[in-house]
Amino acid sequence: MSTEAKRAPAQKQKEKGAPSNNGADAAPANKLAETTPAIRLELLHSMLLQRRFEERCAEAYALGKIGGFCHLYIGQEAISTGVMSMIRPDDYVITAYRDHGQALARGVSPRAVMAELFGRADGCSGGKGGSMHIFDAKTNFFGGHGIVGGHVPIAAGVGFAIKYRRGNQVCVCFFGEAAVNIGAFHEALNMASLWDLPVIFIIENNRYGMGTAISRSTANEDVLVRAQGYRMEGESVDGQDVFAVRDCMARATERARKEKRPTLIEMRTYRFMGHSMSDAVSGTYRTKDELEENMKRDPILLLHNRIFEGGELTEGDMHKLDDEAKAIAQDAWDFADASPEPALEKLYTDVYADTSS
Amino acid sequence: MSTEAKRAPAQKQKEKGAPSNNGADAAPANKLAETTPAIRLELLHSMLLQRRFEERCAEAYALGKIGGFCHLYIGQEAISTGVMSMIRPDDYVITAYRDHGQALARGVSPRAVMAELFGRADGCSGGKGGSMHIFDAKTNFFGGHGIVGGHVPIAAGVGFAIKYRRGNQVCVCFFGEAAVNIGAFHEALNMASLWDLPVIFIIENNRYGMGTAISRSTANEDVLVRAQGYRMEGESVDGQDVFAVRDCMARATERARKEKRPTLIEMRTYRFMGHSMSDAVSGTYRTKDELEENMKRDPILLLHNRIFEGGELTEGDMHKLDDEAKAIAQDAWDFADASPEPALEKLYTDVYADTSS
Amino acid sequence: MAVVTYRDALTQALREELQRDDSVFLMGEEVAQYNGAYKVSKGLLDEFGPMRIVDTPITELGFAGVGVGAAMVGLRPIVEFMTWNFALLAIDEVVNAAAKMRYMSGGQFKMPMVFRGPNGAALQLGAQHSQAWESWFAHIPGLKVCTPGTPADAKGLLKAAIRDDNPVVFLEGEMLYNTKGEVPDGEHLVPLGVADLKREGDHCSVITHGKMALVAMRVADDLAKEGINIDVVDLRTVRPIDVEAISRSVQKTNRAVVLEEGWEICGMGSQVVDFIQRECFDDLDAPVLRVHQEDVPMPYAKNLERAAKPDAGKTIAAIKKVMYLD
Amino acid sequence: MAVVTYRDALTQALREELQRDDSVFLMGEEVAQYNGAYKVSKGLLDEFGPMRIVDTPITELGFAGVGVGAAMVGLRPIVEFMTWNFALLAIDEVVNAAAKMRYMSGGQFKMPMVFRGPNGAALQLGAQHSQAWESWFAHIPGLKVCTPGTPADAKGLLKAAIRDDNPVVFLEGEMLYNTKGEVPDGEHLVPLGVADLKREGDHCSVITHGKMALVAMRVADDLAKEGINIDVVDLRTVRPIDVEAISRSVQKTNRAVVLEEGWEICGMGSQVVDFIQRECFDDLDAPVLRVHQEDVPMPYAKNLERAAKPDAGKTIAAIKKVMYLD
Ligand SMILES: Cc1ncc(C[n+]2csc(CCOP(=O)(O)OP(=O)(O)O)c2C)c(N)n1
Ligand SMILES: Cc1ncc(C[n+]2csc(CCOP(=O)(O)OP(=O)(O)O)c2C)c(N)n1
Ligand SMILES: [Mg+2]
Ligand SMILES: [Mg+2]
Repeated sequence: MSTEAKRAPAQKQKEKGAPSNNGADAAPANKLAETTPAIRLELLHSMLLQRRFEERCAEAYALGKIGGFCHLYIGQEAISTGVMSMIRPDDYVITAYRDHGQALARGVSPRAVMAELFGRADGCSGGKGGSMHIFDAKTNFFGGHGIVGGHVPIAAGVGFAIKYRRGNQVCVCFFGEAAVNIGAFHEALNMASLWDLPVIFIIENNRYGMGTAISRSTANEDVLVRAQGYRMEGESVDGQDVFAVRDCMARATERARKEKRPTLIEMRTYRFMGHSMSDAVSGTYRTKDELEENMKRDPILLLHNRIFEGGELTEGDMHKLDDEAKAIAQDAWDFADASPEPALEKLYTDVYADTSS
Repeated sequence: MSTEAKRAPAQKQKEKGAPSNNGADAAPANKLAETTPAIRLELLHSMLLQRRFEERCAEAYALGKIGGFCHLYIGQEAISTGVMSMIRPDDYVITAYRDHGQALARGVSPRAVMAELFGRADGCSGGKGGSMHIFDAKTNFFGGHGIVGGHVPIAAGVGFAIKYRRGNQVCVCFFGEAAVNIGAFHEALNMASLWDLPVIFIIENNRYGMGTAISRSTANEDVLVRAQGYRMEGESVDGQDVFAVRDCMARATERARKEKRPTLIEMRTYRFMGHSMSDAVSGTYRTKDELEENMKRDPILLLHNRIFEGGELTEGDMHKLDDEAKAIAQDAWDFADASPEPALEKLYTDVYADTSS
Repeated sequence: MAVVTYRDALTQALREELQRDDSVFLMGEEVAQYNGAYKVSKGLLDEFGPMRIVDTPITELGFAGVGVGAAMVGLRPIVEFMTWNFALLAIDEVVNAAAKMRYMSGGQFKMPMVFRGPNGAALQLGAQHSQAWESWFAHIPGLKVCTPGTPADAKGLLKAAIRDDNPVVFLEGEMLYNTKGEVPDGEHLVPLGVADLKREGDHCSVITHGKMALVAMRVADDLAKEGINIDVVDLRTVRPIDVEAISRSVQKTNRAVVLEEGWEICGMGSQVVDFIQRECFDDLDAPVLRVHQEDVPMPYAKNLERAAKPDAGKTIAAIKKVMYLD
Repeated sequence: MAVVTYRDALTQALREELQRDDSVFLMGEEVAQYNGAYKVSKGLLDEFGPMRIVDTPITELGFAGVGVGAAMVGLRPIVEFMTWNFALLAIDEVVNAAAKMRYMSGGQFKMPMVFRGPNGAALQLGAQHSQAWESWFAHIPGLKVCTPGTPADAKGLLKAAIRDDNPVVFLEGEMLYNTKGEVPDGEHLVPLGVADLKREGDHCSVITHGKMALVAMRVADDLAKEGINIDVVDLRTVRPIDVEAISRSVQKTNRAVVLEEGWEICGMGSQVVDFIQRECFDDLDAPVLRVHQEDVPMPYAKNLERAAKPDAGKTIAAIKKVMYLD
């Protein structure tokens, strides 16, 4: 099986029956009942891939093959998968440092991501970026940013450029619930609404910013009020349910493409791992009980169960899908491991672009 | 008449019957009907003083006696006067660069303010601050800040210190409506609410930030929604009516002292002059007609008319009050003009405090 | 050659580049309807419309980030800071985003953008409004930093900066906008990173940039009357910096004074001194001296402000000192 | 003398000063319940309670401003930045407010506050998380800037910084937290602005600060085996800077290498060079050389990161070069 041929469902789906770029696209099917079995399997595949890939990341980190800060996305995969499955290849995605899952769901090559994490020449950024800075221009994956909130105005800028060029793409911007307290968020949302920019701001509310519960950092947790503060539409959805994610993305993309208006969405989720590989999974700030309770709502399990109940998935299918995901992750590992360190002279390249004008 | 003896009404009032510091203060009278004639005259006096003083500032600026940026407060005096008349001497005040009126209303010596504007040794900051940086530790007047929004977190810090020391003072923080778009505002309001800080945030909404109308800078002009975004009480009042200002300040100070909660208040007002002395009064961004229409609601005129209607003020009284205000402004001018330039060795002082420990 | 003001030279550069390339746009506070706080964008809204001349809220961090995002998509934003003092709020987007995006993406993105506005002290604007930031920005790899001192350089460098595929920090002199000078007719470009020898002399080199280039030229004229002839090396761009031009001059004169508007410690001048002592160690007949703002926040009072600023008198004193004339 | 880690030395300093003066408090992200991202504040919440050990939202600009306001009222805030990389967002409050408040109020306010946290690169944290900012902060009059390299200096300087009535930027080394060293028992204070001669030798001066002090000491030990003996001048505080200590050393050795963690252009090292060439012009037998981070944003890959950083090898090469040994 060629693992490079494996692409995220969003990509596949779009390549087959890509909606035309004329502004009159019908919203893609989103509710469970409206999806075809094939799409449902692709969603499951996408989430499994992220999970298996990141489990290997944890292993690689322990072995010292990955260094620095490494923030795993495990537990939140329904969001990346749901969101990416509802946007087009020519749309834009930008996110924070917890970026592996989103990159994979977007269709960035698992090999290139793993090689980047290993700091190798074949990494998507040639090994210069690392875990927090996954970039992939080909899939309009605009990073991978390490300063909390710093990329939120950048998303507004991408939206500005779309409007400037009279395009009908959207820009999807992911950040954590703790980022809503930072000035950059506020400034960006005001401009996005004021200027009617096609940006979908997605708060992945996993309830903690490092060790700080949202109630200890945020005076008003109600995201809808915040959205109103910028005269913006807001929604809050169950981020563990990939169909709920898709459903609200259908409305948000429609709003962005047709009405040219931004949306602020809270996706309620939970992080199953520590903040980064250097932090404890539970401890003073959250109990093991709370963690276990939340792990019962594992998004992969939820999706699996729903498809399984529908009868269109056998245990055998599930194993096959899972084996595929593992194989891709293994292939990515092997690829990364075989990739050389960047040549030393690369240290000095890419600081400046050559300007020929 | 000794002009130094003239103090802002707030100060006088408080010195006479200063409410005790035990947290059980009755809210001072605020509505027109509840004020005594003496208080009403003091309010008028305070506003007249600011007006006459700043008219002289404009003159001094034209003569080159005042340099740099000089932002006049003319048209907004009911706010400073109303607010200061409702707080105590041990409360704190902090504001932006449009600070002369507030300083005078707070009871900062007109001589010291004018000398500061003239850049002289007897200025409240020894001539080092200038128009945008009026500071007066004696009256807890904490500046005079030139970076839009920069002082809003500082106000939260003052509120934090009050809470830390278990005081029952309040900190009043003034800023323009354009400042609500900047990150510092957002960050400060979140903390103030989260931590129950006794800060009263006052938006002086004069409808323009330099040449930009609020509708062109702010996605949602409704301040109450913004306040809710931080789970904070909000009010919007007519800032040209000194009694309306006092009335809402009564609620806000009560809330701060008793409930230890912050308030966000929008005071609707209008700036009668250009943004600063270097800008045109009207032009592309606002019409002369609009300006004239708004000048009909001159806060001094409004107060004068109401007292006059009540029959307790004669034309003669009014002239006397006005002459007094002019005399104080003249005295301040003369004082400033006679004050020497700072000694050259002062250039190097006040960079660091000596630490003896 | 027409004689135009520094302000008009900048406006010409903006207009020509806006006309030349419709991916160029200008955004910032008061740039459109108000014609710019310092009128550099006068008339541009009328000519190019509100999508290309964009008024922003007071949101320095935010709109700097908007510029970054637009540049990533391939537009060529010009982000105006009303003054560079306010850009401290935006510095994270300039340094952590604009300057590093290309590197940390392994060269996947170009960042063709200009951050521009007035830098340095004007008159009596006080401590928060009178700061010269070139030394800070020059510190950062990934940025280019221009500091034009004359109308011709302002126009030529701004055009080149807009065409450059990298983030350029463009520092204009608030006190220079009304100064006049000859600007070549027709297309006029000044390459980034090339110093200009603005006066020639054998006795001493004065190395400077930005607003201080004017002071240095005045000093040259004054000293010429006393028979002292100095080289005035105007760096024009402080990153990349034209080390060769500095060396050439100092190897000729054997003495140098470095003149800058900002503070001493870790100022541009210290870096120039470092280059000189490394490149011209055996050529130097005296230590290099520096002239800069006194090590204090800028005071408001006229006399104190005057005393705080670098000026012709201090520069002449330094020149005479390195020439052992006093 | 007890041997303690740099981390514990800092914790001791915090605890002692919190005990000594109840106007001292600590605020920042994760400092309380989480015991600090780098565990420097471990145990302090339990001992001093939530009013004095304060967890903040992710709001660097905002909580830096809260510190400024609290200092104006007379408290003595210690503001922790989880790392100094994030402090770029807060720089306006540090520079425009904290550093200038006293001056622009004509001396009416003291600003007794400390901004502290880890500075500089750790391991493979990439471009946005690996920056050394001492050169920027040293540029600003009104600030003091500490860069302790050892546990003893960390403790002594932090205690002195907390007692100082001025805003102190306190830059800890992220890679130093686990390093160990002797710390004097009992009250231990290190005055701000006094360098420490950490090794003595006649052949060359290495002037350094912060994390690089360790590298310099290692270099000294290595070179001693080759018979080369160097002075290691650890500045400890880069503003104010101990020019006399630098001169004293260079006048003895006649050669100098300046070693720093950050970037070259307008780096601390350039300022040290400037002082040396002014104060020791006739003493120098060779140009002063500098060792610093390569002029690139920090790359992630292990080998590139290693190549980007200053290290013992580069320092030894520079020393041998100024000694004309190669
Ligand atoms: C401006 C800034 N401050 C602090 C940090 C350190 N930091 C990294 S992630 C993080 C928590 C962010 O939480 P949240 O936004 O909820 O996202 P999550 O990690 O939960 O996905 C913090 C404090 C940072 N990277 N940037
Ligand atoms: C951060 C920052 N950006 C820009 C400026 C320039 N500036 C000074 S005042 C002002 C307008 C502020 O308007 P508003 O907040 O409504 O207050 P007003 O002047 O109307 O009292 C601007 C843009 C500044 N001082 N600080
Ligand atoms: Mg979170
Ligand atoms: Mg306004």
